Amino acid sequence: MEFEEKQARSIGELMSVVEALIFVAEEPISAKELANVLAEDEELVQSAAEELAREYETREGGLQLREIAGGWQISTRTELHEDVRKFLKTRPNSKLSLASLETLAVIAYKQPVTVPEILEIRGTQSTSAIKTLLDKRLIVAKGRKETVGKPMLYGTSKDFLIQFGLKDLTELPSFEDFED
Amino acid sequence: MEFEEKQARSIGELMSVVEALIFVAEEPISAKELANVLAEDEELVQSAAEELAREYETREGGLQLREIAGGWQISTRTELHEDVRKFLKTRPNSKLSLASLETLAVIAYKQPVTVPEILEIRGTQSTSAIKTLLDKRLIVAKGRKETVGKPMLYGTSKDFLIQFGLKDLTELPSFEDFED
Amino acid sequence: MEQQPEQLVFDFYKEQPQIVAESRDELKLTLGSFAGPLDLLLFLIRQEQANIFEIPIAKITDEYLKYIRLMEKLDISVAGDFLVMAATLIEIKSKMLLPREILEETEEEAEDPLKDLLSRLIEYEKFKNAAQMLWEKTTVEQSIFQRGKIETDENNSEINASVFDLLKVFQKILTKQKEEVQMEIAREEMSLADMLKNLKARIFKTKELNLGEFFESLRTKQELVLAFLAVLEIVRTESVKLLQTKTFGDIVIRKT
Repeated sequence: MEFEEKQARSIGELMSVVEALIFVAEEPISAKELANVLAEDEELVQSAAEELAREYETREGGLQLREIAGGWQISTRTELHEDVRKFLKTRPNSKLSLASLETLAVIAYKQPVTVPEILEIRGTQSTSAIKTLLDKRLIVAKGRKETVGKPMLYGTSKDFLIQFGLKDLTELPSFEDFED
Repeated sequence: MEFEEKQARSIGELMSVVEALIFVAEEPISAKELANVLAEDEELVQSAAEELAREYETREGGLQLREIAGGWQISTRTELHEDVRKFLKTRPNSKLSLASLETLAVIAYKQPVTVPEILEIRGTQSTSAIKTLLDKRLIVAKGRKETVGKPMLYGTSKDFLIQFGLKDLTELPSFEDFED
Repeated sequence: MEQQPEQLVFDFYKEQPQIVAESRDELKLTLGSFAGPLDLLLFLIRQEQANIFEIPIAKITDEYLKYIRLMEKLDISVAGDFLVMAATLIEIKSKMLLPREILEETEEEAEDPLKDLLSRLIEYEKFKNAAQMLWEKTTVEQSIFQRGKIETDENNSEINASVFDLLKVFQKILTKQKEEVQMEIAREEMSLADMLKNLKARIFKTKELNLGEFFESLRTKQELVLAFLAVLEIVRTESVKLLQTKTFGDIVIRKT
């Protein structure tokens, strides 16, 4: 680590910055790591974190600060888990994978389109992506194509329009919208 | 929503659970959403959040609670940005070019607005700036205008409010104030 | 000028365009990036410290043209918009040189291009100030950080895609497809014998083959025709059976 002029932080300032770093960290963060970043003494940082944890305890708010797996972490208080779980259930759980997004794009721009045609365009199987899109009601079957094997035709659904904020399909952006 | 027996929560209990849910939510969450999950009165929830925000203010810790893009969110305090940035190893980066900022300003104040209208105001092509703004999800399409060529209409997004720290569009300073 | 890549670090105040003469012998200037012709014009007016309503139009026009020529000389491609503005300025300037009486006679009811330009400039400057306000706001916001990921974040996000993601993804697929088609043309075409060998190998490996799936796995019309012929051939010559368990159900080819 590069040498750095130590600004003397008061214990209050140290507690604040320690709290901020624990908050933004993706994983429990140890006093050692914190001390490194802040160019402060490890023991001092550890006692700042401990003092902060006591403060959280006394406050009895919605959060707790705990030392876990050798690092400090902020999480919701155990007693509130029921409400937290209930809240999480209300959050839509529908992130699209790249495969699904690609398949959806092909269907949106080429509809009505069959599975072999999607395969032809994407160059890979799209079966599970199509299943996902059907499950999420973003696409619907639109009859069968009059060719060998009478494959199913797919197009986008009304839910698709709603989810992507479109009034109708003519509102889909086209390449021309971006040509200079 | 299903009927639910209301447990009478004290204001302190309400503040705790509101804090926990704001923490868990990935995006700013409105008093209305919180009230729905908790089966509490929306105004009561809003005032609990406001009281909580005051508490954060008084505490002067590492975090702040703000109302942004129509919802509540916990984040680090501005003053601590140097240490946080050092820890996250991020730079204040990917800011917008002058052209993109100008285009964004036109869209923010004239929305919904078309590319030709933006050209007229800026006196220059804005296509690449618009692409950048779409990539960064700062603007969204808002349908097409019923004129020749049916050009796409653009407006600012929720991400715009978040990235520019606005509660809603009315928080933008009045356009007439920009006269020198 | 519009096509310049986004700068990673950008300071609204420091990065304002500057036109500076650098050496005595050679006229060498550094040009910042003007956001457009109005931006350049505004810069020149401000440099003159002129009130927008009392622009020394002849002087400003000369300056403007000087910079355009300079940009060309430095091989900076001058966008069409800058040239359009140059034409407008020249038009205004030449009109100002005409005696007033002639002007009044010929253009009594016509639009006044100078007045037009001024109102556009005034409007544009407001947006430029608004852009600065946005820059300041986002600078403050960049000092604020959200919490790190927590366990419950997984599986809990809304559809994180816009219609433009769809367009972008689709554009990428089309580009990729074009490249693949070109490669495929280079490749040798499949013969009936190859297809027959391929089909036999698959049936004998798994004892049973769903024909629908087999056809779906084919990439071109040509292959589809070959596959169809191969199936007819194999039913005639080998000990296999075609089975269909229900009407319109999948057809399965099975080794007997």
